[in-house]
Amino acid sequence: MRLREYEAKALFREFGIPTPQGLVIKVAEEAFNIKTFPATLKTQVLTGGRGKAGGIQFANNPEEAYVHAQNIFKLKIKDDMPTAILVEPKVTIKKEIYTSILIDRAYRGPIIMASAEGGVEIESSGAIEIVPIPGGQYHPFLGRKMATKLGFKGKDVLKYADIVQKLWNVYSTNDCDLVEINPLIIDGDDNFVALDGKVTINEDSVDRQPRFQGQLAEHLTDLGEREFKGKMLGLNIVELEGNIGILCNGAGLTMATMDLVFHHGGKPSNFLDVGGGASKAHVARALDLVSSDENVKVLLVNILGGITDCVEIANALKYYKETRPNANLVVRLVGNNETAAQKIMNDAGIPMTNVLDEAVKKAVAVAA
Amino acid sequence: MRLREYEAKALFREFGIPTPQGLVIKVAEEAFNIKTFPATLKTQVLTGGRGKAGGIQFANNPEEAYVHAQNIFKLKIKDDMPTAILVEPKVTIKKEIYTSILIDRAYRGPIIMASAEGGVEIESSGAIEIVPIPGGQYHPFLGRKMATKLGFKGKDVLKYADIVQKLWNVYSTNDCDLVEINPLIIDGDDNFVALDGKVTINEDSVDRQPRFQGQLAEHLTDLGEREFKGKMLGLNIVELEGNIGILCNGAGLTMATMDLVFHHGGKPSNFLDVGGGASKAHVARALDLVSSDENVKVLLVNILGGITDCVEIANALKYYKETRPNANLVVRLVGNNETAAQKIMNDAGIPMTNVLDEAVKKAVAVAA
Amino acid sequence: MSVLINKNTKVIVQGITGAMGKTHAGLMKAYGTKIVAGVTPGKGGTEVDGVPVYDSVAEAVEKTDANCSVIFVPPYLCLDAALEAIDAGIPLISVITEGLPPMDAVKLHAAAEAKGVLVNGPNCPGIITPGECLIGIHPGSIYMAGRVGLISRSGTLTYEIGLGLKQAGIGLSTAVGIGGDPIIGIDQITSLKLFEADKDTDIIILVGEIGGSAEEEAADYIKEHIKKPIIGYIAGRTAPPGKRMGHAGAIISGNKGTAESKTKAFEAAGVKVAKTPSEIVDLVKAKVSVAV
Amino acid sequence: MSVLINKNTKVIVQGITGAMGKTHAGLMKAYGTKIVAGVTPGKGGTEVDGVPVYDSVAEAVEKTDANCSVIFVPPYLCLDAALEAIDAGIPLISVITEGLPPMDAVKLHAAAEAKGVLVNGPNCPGIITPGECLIGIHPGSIYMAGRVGLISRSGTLTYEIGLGLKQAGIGLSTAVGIGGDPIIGIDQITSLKLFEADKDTDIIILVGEIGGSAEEEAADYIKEHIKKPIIGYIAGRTAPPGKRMGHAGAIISGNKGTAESKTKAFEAAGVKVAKTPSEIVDLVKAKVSVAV
Repeated sequence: MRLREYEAKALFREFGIPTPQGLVIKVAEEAFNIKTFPATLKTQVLTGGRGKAGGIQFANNPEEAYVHAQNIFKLKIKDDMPTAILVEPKVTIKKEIYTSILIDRAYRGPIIMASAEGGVEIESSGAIEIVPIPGGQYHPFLGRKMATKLGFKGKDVLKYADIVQKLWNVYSTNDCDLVEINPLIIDGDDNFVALDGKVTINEDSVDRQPRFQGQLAEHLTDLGEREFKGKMLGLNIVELEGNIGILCNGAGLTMATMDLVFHHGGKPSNFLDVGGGASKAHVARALDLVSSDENVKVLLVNILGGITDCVEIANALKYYKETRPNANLVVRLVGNNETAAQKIMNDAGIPMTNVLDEAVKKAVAVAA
Repeated sequence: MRLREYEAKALFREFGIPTPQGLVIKVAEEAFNIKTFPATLKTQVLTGGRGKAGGIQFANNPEEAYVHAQNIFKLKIKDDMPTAILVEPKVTIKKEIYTSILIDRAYRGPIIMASAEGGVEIESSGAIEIVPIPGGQYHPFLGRKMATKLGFKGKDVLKYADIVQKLWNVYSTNDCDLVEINPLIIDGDDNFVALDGKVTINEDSVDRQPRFQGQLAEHLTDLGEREFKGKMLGLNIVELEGNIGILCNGAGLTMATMDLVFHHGGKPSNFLDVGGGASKAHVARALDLVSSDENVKVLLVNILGGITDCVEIANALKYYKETRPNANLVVRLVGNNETAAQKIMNDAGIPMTNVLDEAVKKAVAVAA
Repeated sequence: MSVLINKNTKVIVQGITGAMGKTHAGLMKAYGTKIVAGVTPGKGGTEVDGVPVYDSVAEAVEKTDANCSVIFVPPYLCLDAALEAIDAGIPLISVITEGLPPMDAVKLHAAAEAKGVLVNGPNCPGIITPGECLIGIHPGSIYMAGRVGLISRSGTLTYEIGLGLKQAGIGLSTAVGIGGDPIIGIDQITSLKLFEADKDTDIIILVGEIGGSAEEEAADYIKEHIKKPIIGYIAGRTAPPGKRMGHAGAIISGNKGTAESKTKAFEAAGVKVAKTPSEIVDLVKAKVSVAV
Repeated sequence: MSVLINKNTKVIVQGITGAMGKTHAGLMKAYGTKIVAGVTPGKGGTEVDGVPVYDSVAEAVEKTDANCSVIFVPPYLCLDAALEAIDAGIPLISVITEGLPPMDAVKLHAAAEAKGVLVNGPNCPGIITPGECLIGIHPGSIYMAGRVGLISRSGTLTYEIGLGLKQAGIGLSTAVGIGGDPIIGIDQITSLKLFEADKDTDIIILVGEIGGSAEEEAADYIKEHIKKPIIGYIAGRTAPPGKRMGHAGAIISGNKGTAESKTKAFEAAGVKVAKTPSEIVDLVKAKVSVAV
């Protein structure tokens, strides 16, 4: 779950990382509370590219700020409508740096990633330095090591290392996937200040982070409609653009099924892994979720029952068919309790196959 | 620095380790505040063997408690005069266990040491179990491992492991040399309770433990007079029973000098390592300290100047001789700046040798 | 013969008194796996399905000489459970648990590597040597014994392939479900090495998916070290970038971890890449008939 | 030849801008040690006595190819400094600092062992190969070069012996001050192994003291592995039990760590034990004349 910029910065300040003195406004009229000009108004959506989309504006006086705030509050960026604007005084920038901490697969642990040239186009700038944090055990020298890699000398080494230490504290204390400061600037007084902040809390760890529990829903505004509903229901769905709704068990098998739909000329509407050992009720909710997109012409259900009991699936499908007699269902159901499930399906009048390719071809034909 | 029982128990409670509901009294009259009887009154000296010395008494009513308190406050145990008595209600004991955490040289790290039979004679009971904490990284399973080694089953495993986890928290958070609960009891309600508590803070780490800074002096009551003064002056002195005062640089050389005194038939009055690079003032204080014991008949000074400047030593000796013309001084001084030092010594009229055995023999002869 | 586990493997189940642990301890035992003990701290002295439960792994190992542990404990207790197994000298640990916090995974694998302990998973279906030993949650009846080695990041997709092979009359020496997390213990290279050395494995199936660069690294390794024929497959060709496709590890970041890159790497290493699960079976069948 | 250090050793000084580091960097340099760099975070770009100062060990190593670090930083910064040197690939680290918190020492040595890095100390005078290289705080002029190896837990006592030998015309191949703390890196056994293998060492002097069981363990090792003659000495025969005699490690706990036990162990291993420092010199002299 990704925090909004002002939330990330509040967390930074709590851990001692300096940020500009910001003001969060929730309605445009609050723009008249701004004390320091010139001021920057930044929309607090979760998506990137805010500047290009017009979500960042500069104001020299309250009136200007008010007009900008009104416009920003109306500006939807990639499905994300802002509920807050962060207002910050303009700062002097002597230098921009990029610094983040995240887990890297190749290093099998967290790394510090940084560049002496911060800013927007960080991935293409090419001058990225990496300092791994072996075994996830941070020590102060790691920040200094990065400082010298970035070319800092003397006092700046200590100042930069101090920021990295604090950034690590944010990262490790809150079970983050990512903490990023871009840009981290050196201001007119030679202090390091986090001008932007990105914090992503690892979703598997949220439940052991009391401060973030129950906050998940507020931070999912960059998801599509079905994805948001899915999160709330504990269903693993990813929106796609096609018209064949997919319900499957197991991430790999679901991906393989999507690929197979594509292979046979169809277009999947979604990825949905119903998980292992799903109950009738859970599957019923999943079927509802998948078919809640109006583009879906056919529902392709592919279940290989290992832990999953095919009877639970069959009962969910039977209920679905009863309530939506006109829905197109193509079902492949094999494995655990297959025979009993087949009987339920026959009674419900839902055709069923145990050959995957056959099912996929049929679904593609129906959707075409 | 060792904490008194009531201080150790306060620390335990802060970290969630249950102890009896105790009352600390500082004057005998406070015995009338005791609410629960029968009650145990325990003298809060730092030395062991309190029970045998009469420092632990039981009282059935306030009057008895008052009498005991009066006696205990008058009872000096091994130089240590109590300034407090800990009063605790008598508890039901179903089982007594011994548990401690300390650094062990052989394991090159901290260990959990425990015995299913707690009590006084723990070292001789022989049933001691050890669970090392590899690399000083604690994990909850280590407490459970010890629990099963001690023969606990089911719920008791979790209860005991919880105590060990908390004891580790006390140990690691406070840079302890030792944390010990003896006995850790299982009470009438099947709860684990620390009936006694021993906590020693590592002296080299005290300065990074804000809560213990400046408390060193209060916790040195089990030291001899010169040892106490030495601690306050930053001088490394150990009291012995002989009459030859020793001032030396380096722990190994000081021990070797003591051994040599003994070898030649004398008896050292102390161990004093003046350290490396000592200044005139520091050495002067050390000379004062050594000669502050009235048994000292002669002062044997053995300095091998590596970092130490022999001139600093010579000047301190000169000053000492001036202020105490009748003191017996035997000096061996070699190494860094030896020639200049020799001149000072000659001028001051202090005989000096550069052969260690010679100096020692002479000191022994003077003291005899 | 087989890799990692066989009929002599003595298995303990950590978390045996939980729903998942209980169910699968029973299924593993029914399959023929030597389940010698269960471990649940606080439940020592009880029994689950005739299996004695101990309070600590150390105690279970002392009593049973177990040499393998399967972990079903909840995610936040998983690191401690795995470290306990490592400390107790268990040389092979299969972590079935899904949702282990990434930093816990980092610490788990660092500890295992330092001690030379093999960790399967986390977030994996476990390992099966058909007819001999099953650890984890594989549906045993879906596989038959044979001479094909199977390595896969996915659970159900592994079953799909196992089933397809069985229907074609082809069996497996061992199937290793390496797990869908970004950081895993026994990976594709470790598994390849084992199958290459196993004299009862003739062909290897390597099932990858999008995310990370494990397939690319495996391809490099194959080029240098593997002589046996390999059939590859990559799931997630139609997955959009930036979205986690179920598995924590199945995500295309920027332009890294795509199916195209992995397929290309496999093909460059001489791995025949199947386009569909059923094609895997066809390709193996062709190799088997060539071999016969 | 010599052990651990020689004229080619390239040394960095961590904490070179502190009083202690500055003084001894100068003394080491004057002795002839190749001091190639100093490291003090925040003081990079300056110079001390003509030695360039860097902000990080990584930078210093990159610029100078140093292969040894001497650490003079204050006790609470010492662990971080040592881990930095280990991380930077320095294979030999001498920690002069006294008063390192014990838990820091545990972590330092665990990290060094995991990476195969040799750590001398902490709380030690360092190492000297007379005439070639001095790291630490040994007074260089007190020693002469020769064929006797010296291992000692004590600083000044080492100087005492070095001086006595020099006065008798006997020199040292290398003197290793292993340090007075309870947990040290290069210990008696490591040093014995090195001297046994060194073709320019004929006799070994082993100076122990009360506390711990390192001498007893060394004696066991000597019995099995050391062919060269050894002269032993134990300081602290008259030390009372339970008192820390200066060194953190010099303490008799209960009846463990006594001089009697250590002397007995040495003698049982065929080590001739001197009763006084001057007797060490006499015994070496006797052996040397026999050898000649």
